[in-house]
Amino acid sequence: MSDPEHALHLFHQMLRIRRLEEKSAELYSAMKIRGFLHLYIGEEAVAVGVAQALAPEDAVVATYREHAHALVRGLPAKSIMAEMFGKQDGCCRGRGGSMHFFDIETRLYGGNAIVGGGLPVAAGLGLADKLQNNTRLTCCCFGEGAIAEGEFHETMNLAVLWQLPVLFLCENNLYAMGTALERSESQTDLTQKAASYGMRAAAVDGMEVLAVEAAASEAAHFIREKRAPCFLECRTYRFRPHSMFDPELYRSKEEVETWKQRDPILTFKTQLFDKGMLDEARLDHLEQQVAAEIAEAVTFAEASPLEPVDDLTRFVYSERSPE
Amino acid sequence: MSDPEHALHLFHQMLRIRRLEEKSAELYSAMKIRGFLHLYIGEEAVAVGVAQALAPEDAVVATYREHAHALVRGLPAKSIMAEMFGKQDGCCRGRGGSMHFFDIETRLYGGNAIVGGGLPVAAGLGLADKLQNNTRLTCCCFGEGAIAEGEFHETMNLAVLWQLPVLFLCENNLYAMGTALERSESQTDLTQKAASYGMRAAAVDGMEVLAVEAAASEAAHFIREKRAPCFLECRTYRFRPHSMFDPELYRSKEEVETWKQRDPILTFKTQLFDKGMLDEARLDHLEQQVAAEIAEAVTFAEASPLEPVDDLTRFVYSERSPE
Amino acid sequence: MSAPTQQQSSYREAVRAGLHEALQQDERVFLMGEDVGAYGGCFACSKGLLEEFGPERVRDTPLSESTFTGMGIGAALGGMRPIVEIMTVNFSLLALDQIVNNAATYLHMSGGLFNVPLVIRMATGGGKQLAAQHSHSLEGWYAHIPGLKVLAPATLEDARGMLLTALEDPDPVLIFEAAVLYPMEGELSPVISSVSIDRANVIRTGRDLSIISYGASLHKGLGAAEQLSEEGINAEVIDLRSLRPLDDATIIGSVKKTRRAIIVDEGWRSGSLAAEISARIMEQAFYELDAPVERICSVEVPMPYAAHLEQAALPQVTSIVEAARRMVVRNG
Amino acid sequence: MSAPTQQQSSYREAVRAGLHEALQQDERVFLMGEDVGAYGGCFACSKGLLEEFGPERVRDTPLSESTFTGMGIGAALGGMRPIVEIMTVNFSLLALDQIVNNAATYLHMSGGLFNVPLVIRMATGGGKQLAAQHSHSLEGWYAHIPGLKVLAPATLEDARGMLLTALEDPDPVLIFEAAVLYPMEGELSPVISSVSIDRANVIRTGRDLSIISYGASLHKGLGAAEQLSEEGINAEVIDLRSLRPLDDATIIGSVKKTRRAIIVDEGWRSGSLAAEISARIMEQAFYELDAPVERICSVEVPMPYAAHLEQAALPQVTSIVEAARRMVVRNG
Ligand SMILES: Cc1ncc(C[n+]2csc(CCOP(=O)(O)OP(=O)(O)O)c2C)c(N)n1
Ligand SMILES: Cc1ncc(C[n+]2csc(CCOP(=O)(O)OP(=O)(O)O)c2C)c(N)n1
Ligand SMILES: [Mg+2]
Ligand SMILES: [Mg+2]
Repeated sequence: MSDPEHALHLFHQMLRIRRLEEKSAELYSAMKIRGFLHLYIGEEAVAVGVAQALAPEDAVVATYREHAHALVRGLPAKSIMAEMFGKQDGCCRGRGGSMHFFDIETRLYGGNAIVGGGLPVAAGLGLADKLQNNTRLTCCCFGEGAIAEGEFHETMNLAVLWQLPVLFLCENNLYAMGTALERSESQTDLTQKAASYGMRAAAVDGMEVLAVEAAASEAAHFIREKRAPCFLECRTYRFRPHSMFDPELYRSKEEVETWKQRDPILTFKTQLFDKGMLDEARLDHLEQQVAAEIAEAVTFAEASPLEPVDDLTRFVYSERSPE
Repeated sequence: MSDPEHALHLFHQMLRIRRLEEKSAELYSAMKIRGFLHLYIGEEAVAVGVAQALAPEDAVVATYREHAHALVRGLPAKSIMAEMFGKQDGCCRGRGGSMHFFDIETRLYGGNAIVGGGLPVAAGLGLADKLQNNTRLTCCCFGEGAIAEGEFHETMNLAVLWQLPVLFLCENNLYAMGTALERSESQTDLTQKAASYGMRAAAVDGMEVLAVEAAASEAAHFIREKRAPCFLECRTYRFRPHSMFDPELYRSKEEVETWKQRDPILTFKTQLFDKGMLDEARLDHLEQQVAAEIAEAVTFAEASPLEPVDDLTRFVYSERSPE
Repeated sequence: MSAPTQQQSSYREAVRAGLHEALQQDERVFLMGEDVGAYGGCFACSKGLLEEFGPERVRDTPLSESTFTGMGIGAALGGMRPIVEIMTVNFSLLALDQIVNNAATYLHMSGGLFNVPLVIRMATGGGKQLAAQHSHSLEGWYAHIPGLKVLAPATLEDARGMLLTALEDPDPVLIFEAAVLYPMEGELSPVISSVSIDRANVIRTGRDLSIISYGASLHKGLGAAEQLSEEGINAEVIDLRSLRPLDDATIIGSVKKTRRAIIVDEGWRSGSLAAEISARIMEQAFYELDAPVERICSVEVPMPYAAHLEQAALPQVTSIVEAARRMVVRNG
Repeated sequence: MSAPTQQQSSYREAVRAGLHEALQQDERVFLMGEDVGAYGGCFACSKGLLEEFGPERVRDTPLSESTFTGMGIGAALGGMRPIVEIMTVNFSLLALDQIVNNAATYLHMSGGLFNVPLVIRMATGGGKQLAAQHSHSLEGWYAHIPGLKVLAPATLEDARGMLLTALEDPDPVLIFEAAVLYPMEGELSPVISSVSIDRANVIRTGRDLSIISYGASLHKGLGAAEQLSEEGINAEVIDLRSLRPLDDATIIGSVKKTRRAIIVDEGWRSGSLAAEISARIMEQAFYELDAPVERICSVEVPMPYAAHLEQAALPQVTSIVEAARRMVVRNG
């Protein structure tokens, strides 16, 4: 944490995610956002730490819990908010919603809502890069629940066998909906699972943004150097229910409270205060900046028109001619 | 090999398989047998060795390369041959053919022709035994090619997680059709793959019937004692093409010839001769016995009627009322 | 005086009551699937069952659709009566090999030796803004497969009873519960029992046209019939209930009487179950038809998230009413 | 004088010629699947291509249908033009999630941002005594899915050209090659090019009825037409070629002319593509029909191994001829 500016940048990013999501939850209750809404609150250090290791030309394949990755990679909050409102100015013109953000500029290939479904796609992007001698990489995010799926296995094997430049980022928040890791995996050390394919694998405390940044950077460096895949497990926790429908019968309030002690934003804030890199005034300023960004996003989303119903059948097949 | 009678029994079983399959190949060329025909020639020590470890009440789930398992478990050669002829007296009334033998008495649950497709079924049989407190086990046979499938991964995990009494028997003949193991797996030590799930795993020389018997017995003992799964890799080789359609472009004649030096029947015969347990006269007698069995099977198959075409739509749904 | 004994229930509670009864009735029955236990079921259909019947009989599985479905097949072969829950039909694509290549074929391949008494339940359909990977209606696909039976409960009684019927069946039965119907409230008989699935139900009799539907769409058909009756058009409404086998007798009987039919089916139009029903009417009642059969299906797009687009993609009461008017006016 | 330049070829060689041309034409094209390389393709369609184009462009995969298909999607998104080969449609069930939930939805979910220029080839159909897990004809299922295009080459020209057409398409295209047709011999133009897939082909013109088919069944339809002509019944035969989209104009045009139609489709009858075509004829040509449309499909059983049972399960020339006679006599 030698560079105060960078440290504040990390803090700012985490704050943006947190506030965006808190606002989203509010707007869900207000029925402005509908469908499924999966919040990332508690896991912010993962998305922010990992993003530091990525270059602009790298690709990201994420899950339905992708708001944070989209935002931190550069998708404007306006675009995200309008999408969740189902509006025309949303990143997918309202067709995707919370679970399906896509973006060309930041190379965000979803927003995939089938657990494990993004892994083969990410490996394919890696194969395309390999065949085209590109030096970029693909970051593939998935929850620890995805590890039980057959596609995890198939993709790990192929990624190593064919030496594909993919960062397999496992966001281990200990639960897949209501299923605790130890009730779904015979081997709960996920790095060992990945290593069994001959994949380089590491785990990191996902509540510490600096630790995530360091581990992700090392992994990304390895991938770029060796043109080979890497598995990184970030051990984290979601503070909120799985989605807005979850009664959370499967874990105790105490467990959640204990983890909240390790809130990645609060602990990092304390560190920043301790190091004198942040004070109340700057914090206030940051909070205001973030609040303004999100307020603007909401205003934008409200004002954005709906996609005309006549356009319903667009984008089933391409309109542009094959290049 | 202290018990000569048992040793001769093993030899006899291997011979029955070999001769049955040689005859099948002949009958295929004569167009009496059609569809796909996958021969086990070269791999006989595996089926015979493993069968020694199984009790009559145990179940077997096999692949399309299942003639040997069916025969050695006790399905009559007549029944097998008639099935391959597509006749009414075949074990499946001609509906299954070479790839789909089933039998209630010997608890043979296929003959599954989808690679990997039998693994979940076997685990389910194991679960049923566990829930009913049965002490029997299920032996699940599959080729090393199946290991790349997602279902292998899912099944290994569940079998260990739920401690299911299943013997996962990997018949590693080094090729999946034309794909050599090292071109399909990043980790070619298959026991390590199984062990990564916390499964007890061992490998054995699949060309040595006594070694297979010993390893399988140990595995079966473990499964019965601990009510937990076990993985056993038998390293073997198929001397024939994958099926009757395979031009074998992917491996050299020399490689095949080298392996043929290790023919499980020839080497075991030599051992038996060396030990004085077998001589030309007894061998002759055995060969005649086997030849008679197979000749009888062919005659039986030839004579068996065809299933009436009017019965085509039987067995799509059950005829018996639910018990 | 039987009305007071009826009890108030939701479709969700009816499903749960069926599961409860099944677990209580038969030791061999167990429920297996993702989050059926500790979470209480992703649609809360199995809430409380883990506590009552324990983890051996209410089994939470890892995210391994293909394998736990295949294990259902194996467990059925091994003497149990498994109920496999796949959260929604969308995820069942991962288990399709087991369902089509194993469950549906074992009996035939084995020449009648091995039947597979397996029940698979899943939620289906759109209308909840869950977008293109969570809103499919693929039950029509399953109805294409010989060896399977396919049920689609549209009423509380069927939501509860069909599960018990399915468990009595020696062969694999798939039950598609319409996700939008879970909160639907209604009355339920206090007597819990299996229901006959031999016949489709004529829910409302009429003489001018037949509206043939199932699942969530049935209620749209009923809404349309209501509206049409105000215009003097008297629609008969049929709840198919079983999608495989289809009850040709009831369908054709109705169409021969009304001489006009509209099929309402949330599946995409091309290759829908509605197409099959239209083809059967063509084959069996062509000479009795006064107008070509119409289909009201989902527009052929992956389901969009935005509410106005999603509703535009789904069958609606208004489109049924308009089709009915067209038919009756043209040939009235 | 163009006839002498035609060259003799098999359907298999035509497929191979298409693959060869595709690999030669465009650096971005590569072929990926089980045993496409060292083995030469399970149906020998890619024999020699590994030697010519090397292992980077002719990629043998492990047995991992879901992942290598999904990797095709990713590679297409990443700028390549992958051709994924799945050995047969039966195994494609393992890859269905990727095809339906990803390949078919990406463009729409992303509001038009990401198209998936992916080609997937697979063999389909029965008739080779491969029994219940290797003989399905499920191309009709795929034709149900918006976002996919589905092609079924029945001729040598299409077997070669459709692959090139598919590669020019910005969206996912599935090509179903009928396994029984691989040995079929015929003539092939020396000019290798893509073929238009906008229209179905009227292979034989007639006035008494329309036989509508595709793939392997088309040849049975032609056989029936031949036989019928000896009886003075003049059948028009249509090769659908594209199963999604369907060419309504050609189908309906023909039926309006002949006023009778038989659809021949190797899929199981209930929920078949034939049902869809029948429903469309109902909707678009009801008043022009002289007889109800008939369907000749596979009997609804998992395919049995024994030759006599398998042939009894498959559509046959005689059943087409009989249906045609029935139609024409009844309404002649
Ligand atoms: C194939 C599939 N099965 C089931 C679901 C339903 N589902 C959505 S999220 C989820 C839990 C996934 O957990 P995990 O991978 O750990 O990610 P997390 O939600 O914890 O971030 C489940 C079961 C799905 N979307 N896809
Ligand atoms: C899911 C699936 N994919 C492909 C095939 C085609 N196929 C049949 S056997 C085989 C090779 C399997 O090899 P292995 O598992 O090693 O068994 P072996 O044949 O060597 O005994 C393949 C690819 C299939 N039957 N099922
Ligand atoms: Mg998780
Ligand atoms: Mg092998």
